[in-house]
Amino acid sequence: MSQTISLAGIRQLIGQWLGQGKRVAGPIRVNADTILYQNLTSAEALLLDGCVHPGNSIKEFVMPPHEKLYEYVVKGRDVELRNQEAFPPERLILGGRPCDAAALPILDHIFNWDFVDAAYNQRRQALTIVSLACTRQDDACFCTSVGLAPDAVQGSDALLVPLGNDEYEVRCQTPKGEALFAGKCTPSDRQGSVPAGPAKQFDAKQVEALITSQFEAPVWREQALACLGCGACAYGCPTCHCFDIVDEGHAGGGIRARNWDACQFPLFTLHASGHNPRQGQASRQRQRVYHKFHIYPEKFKEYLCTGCGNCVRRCPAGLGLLSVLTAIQQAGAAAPAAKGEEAKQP
Amino acid sequence: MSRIGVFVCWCGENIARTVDVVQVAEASLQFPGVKHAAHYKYMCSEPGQSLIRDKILADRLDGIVVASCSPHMHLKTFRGAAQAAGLNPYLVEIANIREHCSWVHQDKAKATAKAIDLVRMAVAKVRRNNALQAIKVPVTKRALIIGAGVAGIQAALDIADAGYEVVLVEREPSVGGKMAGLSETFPTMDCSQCILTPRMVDVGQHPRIKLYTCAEVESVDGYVGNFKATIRQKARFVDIKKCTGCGECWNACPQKKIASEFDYGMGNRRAIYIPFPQAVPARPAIDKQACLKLKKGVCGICAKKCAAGAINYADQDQLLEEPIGAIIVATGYQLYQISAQQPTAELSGYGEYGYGQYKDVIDALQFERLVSASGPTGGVIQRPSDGKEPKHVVFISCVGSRDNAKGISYCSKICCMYTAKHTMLYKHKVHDGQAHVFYMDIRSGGKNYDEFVRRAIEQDHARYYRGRVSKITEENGKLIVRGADTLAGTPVTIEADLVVLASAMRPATGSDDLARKLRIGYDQNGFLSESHPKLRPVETNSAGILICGACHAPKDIPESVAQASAAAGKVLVMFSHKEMQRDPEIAKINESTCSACFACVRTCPYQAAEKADVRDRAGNLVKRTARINQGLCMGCGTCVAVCPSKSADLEGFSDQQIYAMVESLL
Amino acid sequence: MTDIGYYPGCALQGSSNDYERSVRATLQALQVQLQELDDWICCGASAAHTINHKLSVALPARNLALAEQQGCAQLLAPCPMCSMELIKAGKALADSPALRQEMSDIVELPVTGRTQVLNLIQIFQQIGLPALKAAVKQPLEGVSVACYYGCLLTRPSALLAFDDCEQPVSMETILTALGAKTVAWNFKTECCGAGMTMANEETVLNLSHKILSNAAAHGANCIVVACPMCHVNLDMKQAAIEQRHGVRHDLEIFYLSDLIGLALGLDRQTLGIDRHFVVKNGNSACRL
Amino acid sequence: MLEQKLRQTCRELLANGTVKVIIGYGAAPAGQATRAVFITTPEGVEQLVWNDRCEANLVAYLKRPEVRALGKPAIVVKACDERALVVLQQEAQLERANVFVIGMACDGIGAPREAKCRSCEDQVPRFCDVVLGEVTKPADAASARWDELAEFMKKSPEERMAYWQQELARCVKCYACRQVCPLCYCQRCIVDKNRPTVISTSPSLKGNFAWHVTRAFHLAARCAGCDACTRACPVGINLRLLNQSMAKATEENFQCRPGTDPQAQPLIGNYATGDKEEFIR
Amino acid sequence: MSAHPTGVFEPKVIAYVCNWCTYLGADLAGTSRLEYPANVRIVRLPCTGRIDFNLLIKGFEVGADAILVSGCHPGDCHYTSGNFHARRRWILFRQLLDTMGFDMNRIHFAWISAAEGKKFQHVLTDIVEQTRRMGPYAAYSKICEEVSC
Repeated sequence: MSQTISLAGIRQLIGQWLGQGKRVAGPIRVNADTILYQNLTSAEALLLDGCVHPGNSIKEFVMPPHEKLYEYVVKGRDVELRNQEAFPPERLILGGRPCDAAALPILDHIFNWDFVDAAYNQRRQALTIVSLACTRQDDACFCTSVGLAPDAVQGSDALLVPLGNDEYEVRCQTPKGEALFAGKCTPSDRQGSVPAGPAKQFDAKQVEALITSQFEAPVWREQALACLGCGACAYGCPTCHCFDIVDEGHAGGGIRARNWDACQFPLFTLHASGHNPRQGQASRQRQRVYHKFHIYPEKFKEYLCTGCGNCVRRCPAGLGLLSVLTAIQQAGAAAPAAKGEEAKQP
Repeated sequence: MSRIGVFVCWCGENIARTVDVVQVAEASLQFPGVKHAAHYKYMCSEPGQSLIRDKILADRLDGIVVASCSPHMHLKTFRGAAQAAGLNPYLVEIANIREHCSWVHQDKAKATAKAIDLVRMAVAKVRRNNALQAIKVPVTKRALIIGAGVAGIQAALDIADAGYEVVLVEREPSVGGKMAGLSETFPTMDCSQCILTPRMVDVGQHPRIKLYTCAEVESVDGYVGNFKATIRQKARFVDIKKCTGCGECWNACPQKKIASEFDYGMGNRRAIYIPFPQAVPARPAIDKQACLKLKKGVCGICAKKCAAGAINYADQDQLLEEPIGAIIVATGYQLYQISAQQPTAELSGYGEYGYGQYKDVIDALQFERLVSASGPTGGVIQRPSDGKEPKHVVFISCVGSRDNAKGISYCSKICCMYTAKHTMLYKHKVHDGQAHVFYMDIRSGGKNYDEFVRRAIEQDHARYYRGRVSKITEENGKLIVRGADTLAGTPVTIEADLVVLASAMRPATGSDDLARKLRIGYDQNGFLSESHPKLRPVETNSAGILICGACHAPKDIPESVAQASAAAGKVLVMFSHKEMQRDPEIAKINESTCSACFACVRTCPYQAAEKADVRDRAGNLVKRTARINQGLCMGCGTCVAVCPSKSADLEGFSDQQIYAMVESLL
Repeated sequence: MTDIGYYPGCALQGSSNDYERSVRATLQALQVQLQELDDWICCGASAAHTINHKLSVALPARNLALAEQQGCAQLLAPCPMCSMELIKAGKALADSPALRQEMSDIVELPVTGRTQVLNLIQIFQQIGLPALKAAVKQPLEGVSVACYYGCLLTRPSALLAFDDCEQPVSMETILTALGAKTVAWNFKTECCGAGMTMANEETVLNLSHKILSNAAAHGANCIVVACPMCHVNLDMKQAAIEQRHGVRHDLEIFYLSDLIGLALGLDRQTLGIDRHFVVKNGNSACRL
Repeated sequence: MLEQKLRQTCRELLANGTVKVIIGYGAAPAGQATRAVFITTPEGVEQLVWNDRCEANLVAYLKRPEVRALGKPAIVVKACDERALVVLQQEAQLERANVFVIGMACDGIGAPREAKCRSCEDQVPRFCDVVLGEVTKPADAASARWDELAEFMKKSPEERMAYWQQELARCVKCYACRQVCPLCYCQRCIVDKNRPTVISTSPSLKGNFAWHVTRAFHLAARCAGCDACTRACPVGINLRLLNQSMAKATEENFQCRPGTDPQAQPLIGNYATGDKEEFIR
Repeated sequence: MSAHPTGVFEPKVIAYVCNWCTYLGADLAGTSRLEYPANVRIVRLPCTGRIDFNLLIKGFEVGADAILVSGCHPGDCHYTSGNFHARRRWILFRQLLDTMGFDMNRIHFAWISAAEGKKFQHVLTDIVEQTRRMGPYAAYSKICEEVSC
């Protein structure tokens, strides 16, 4: 037995949430060639299958690009601290891609392993994610290569699987999901299905192993030559979570804010002395791949990448992780013997 | 910086009447970094300043804000007071709560609120001031003086007599300039050669004056105190060390009919010549255009005649370099010509006077040569056309001057005086002659000047007509001068034997090129621009470069000499210190972040921003950058605004200071 | 045959009709066809601008409007008074859109002021010396002419920039090219008395006398002019001058187009020279 | 066919050692249609492609230290890219002799055709060492250059401010617009300066307004109009409007089209006593 | 300081002025006792050439309701060319501000010499009255408030 719902039913659900003053977000068309996850102003704005993957990711709703941690006001000799208001509003994400939703558990680990980030957790609890299984893919998608699939359920409260002509099968995964769709669906025996995901582009395990041996390989320099050092890949990536804390103020007071940062910028590792351990773009790009396929997996036993392909689509220079990982795999295959000694070099 | 002292001035009651100074002092205690606040009736007075000095010492203050009048009034005063107490003077700022607040806002509440804001801004600024030291620039104690007329000579003698070396560069074969060609000079009628020649001899023999004649300044690099002047010693074809000045050569030279520049064409000279008998150096020069040997390889008599073997036909121009600390420009003037061809498009000639075709229409300097004893006619006044003695001479004032239609709007200042002198000289030489003068106004403002003109009219019976000459035509040897006598209300026609034009004074040819070489300004008439018309008349906008004499504006000999001594005085001030002190509120560039786009180099009006290379110890190029020459920068800050990466900053008005002031207004 | 707009003005069709005949004949011989402006009106001359500035612009403006309407890019005005007024009005109109609008309303015709107005010398300059030399049938031997420009032909210098306003030489250049000898004399641009010929004849008799005697003193055997008013004062009044000053001038006064016409082989009758007051068929300065 | 000629030219250049590296367009494995490729061996020229998807402005790579380290480059440029090269030359960033420029006649790029190409006036580069191909499809509406801006300026100031508030709210300060721009070559950008914080670093509305005003004005009288920034923006902000506003003001007030005359003096940093304006009291 | 106790809106005006001309013009207005509203805060800079466009943006960020930039008349600049550079910069920068929707009636440019105390008074009074009529610059202050998404 399966539960189904029609597109009209979904729009009606959105209307309800908006009516109750809750926030609803989903892919909307921002201009002629850009679709982004944004707060919906009306139910009609939702664009369920307008593109393979929106330009940004769901990360924005749990870790905003700019977040005020607290405000300080100078009063004569002393300083008054004003905490940011807690309790962010409840928010429903509708039509999120499975690879975006899968990133949320990863972010949960990061924001809770050594320091429990209250601001993040409050936003996370207030979130309900209804993902939509992918029916379309492009040459940038490689979720299958990192162990996901077009109908992966990780991180989603409920998964909509298209049945055709605006009918969707609802697969609730969490109590939140059930509560959401309770009484809204019509039972049926039709099972939704989606075509298989993209062919595996590389063997994540092998790449993870090869990385340590390729640290000084020329492949990094060649791949990074075309990289212009912007932050589009990191900021479009659902799992990239680095941030920078900055005080913005003046004599009378100011705020402490947490803003997105990216390891692709030289400023990220610039020392006060002016020395920069990661001077060239190659070392920075290598760091990004290392963090995703070696450093993070070593600790959390999962990849810091859900294969959504945003870094490939958003890269103004036409690069992205895919071409780097496939290049490493070929370079590794070409020189397997040298694996041992090379690893030792600093 | 967290020990700032705020001192609010009452200014008697100029401030206190509309600004609650007590409230301002109390409010300023709340500003971050303020350690002490006080108010006093007269901060600029001695007790007021001692209040500041004592507080600095007592509370170890490290920044001072004085809320008082305009910084243009007392910033120096309060910086001096701080320095006296051992605090760096550049850690003092002023909040202008008088001219910008108490005097212009009557509402006490608003005025006080504004005064508090102004003090808050000043405190925000002073917290980011740096302790600056005056910039020391080494000074080469040698002066370069360009032009050896009376002004150049005076300046050279003053500086040389003060014990410093002088390089004097003169374009002509001899020093002396225009004054050497004059007959007698107003208002005392003493002969110009008698008063000038001794000075010329002094210049020629002075141990500390290195004289270059037949030479021009080719280029000047470097900056105040550290110029490098390249001088072009033009080929003279006579070795002045060997030559004894015996005159055998120029007496034997067959080329006799060359128009003498010194006599402005009234007389002739030879191909090898000294411009005038009292020339210094009294050594001849060969005119390349006229000498048959140099042009066609024939003759060579002068070499044969020369016992000292000083003639050298193979002489070439040489470029010589001189290290220089300060430069004085004294290039003098030339007279405006009424011909149809004019040097610049703005000027136009005098078609009314036949564009100068009539032989007996001459200009003032030519008349000077006529009456001069050492002139071509030995002082006998004769018509250039037929040599007869003129019985009626018409002098026309303001030829070119004060005449926008001819492109010269200014008055040339000295023509009224020398025209009166000319009528006297003419009367003394031709007792039955009659001088007629057409004038617009008589401008004789100097000492004993007007009495001099009255004497020309009353004793020597010069006939003055107030009116312009409309046309000069030549009828069978006579010059028909038609004008008007506006006082009598009738037209006047005079059949004159000779007409002398008191033409306008213009800067010497090439003075605008020289100005470009020295990067100093010049006005639309080509006269060199002074730094400030009243307060700095002999300085220019380029540090270390001074101007004096007629190259700056028309002026007479007494003024030129006075300016020459003034310019020399300024140079001596510079040379009196081991190093030159310069205001440290100038620009600086962060060479590690500069991206070498050189927008600042293009922008800097003083060429202070230069391109420079950053090299490592092994000498290979690390990067290119812009760098500020501390000797030239005047602190305008245009480079700071044009620098995209904000690598340029300006001490005293740095980004940190200005942004802190603006942000303190939130 | 190039044609050009022609604005005769009141003088050329009134008292100085000989000037019109001379201009038409000479230009005809040089393949320049005159298209008289239809319905032209008085140019305002010196009367208009003494009374009312707007009037002194409106009158020539209407003529310029007609010229634009009738498609004349250039307009020949042989009388210097007319050409100066037309040029001055044209420049004022071209420089000020407001004035253009106002004048278009007054004359009820659109006017832009872009028509190029030429005086007699300018048309011969435009034809050019080579063409003039080529068309010469007999060079002007024996002619020793004093070129008289008068006070208006080259003024105001800003607008009439075809020659130097103090020392003009354009007529000399043309006539020497045609073989004539020109004398250097001092009264080229002195006033002949102009309009005073009616109101105060005494002034004309004195001023023109000076001109005639100076020309003669410098060896001229005739005078050439390019202005009907100068011709009247020097030619028609010559007898009165001689009578008034008790002296014989006996100087023929030719128009510039007369001498050029003679050089091109035209006879004196078609050039209207016979209608001058001082006529010397036998021993004329010009043997043609 | 043009592609063959390009490969042939590059093969010769590498073979005879004129240049050490060819900076050209190659097929991109995924995402964009083409990407920059750096060919250092004569055989490698096979990777070079030329089609109407060669959108990127490769001149941006001349500022990258890693690319400069490869030695004297030959670079493939369209006419709009070349203007950036000329501006770099005027601003002492590169010696013309150290770059071999291969100019490609261009019929317009982008699918659908980019806005700049519809009103392109000079489709053939003018200051390069060799020009390949010729224009087959001239741009249809040269006069339409300013239409998009004119349309936008019809809005009232309030509407315009609201539009920019809505657009710039999306900016996350990834600085792709800065990095792809050939004329943004500062070693340390003004946004990285914190004493004083001229531009607040947060991607708040205030920080985004300050950043985009600075970026647009730093391109005044310099921008080559290649629109790389608008293409690169991941959140689709129409930066072309700001660049157009500066380009139009530069042309109308100073009759200067940046990058069209290597001898011309840059406009900013020089002055003229006769600049016309009527807004200063 | 945006509202005076009597509820009348008191605009905040920042004036970036050059030290040699307009600052002395303001001094002259003082010595001549020429009254003008107390809303302006003068920031002294050596030359208009020194005033960079970010200062205008920073002025609005700190809540200015109108900004004046003033310096020496063309040709009078103490540093010969600072104001020419500034004028060229403002011709282009005004266009950018206009395109971004800034309220151009709140941005004023002037040449005020050291002798024009009266003109300084007129320009300031006119700016304050005009800005008072327009009210606070709400559009830009909204931008500067923190808006969490």
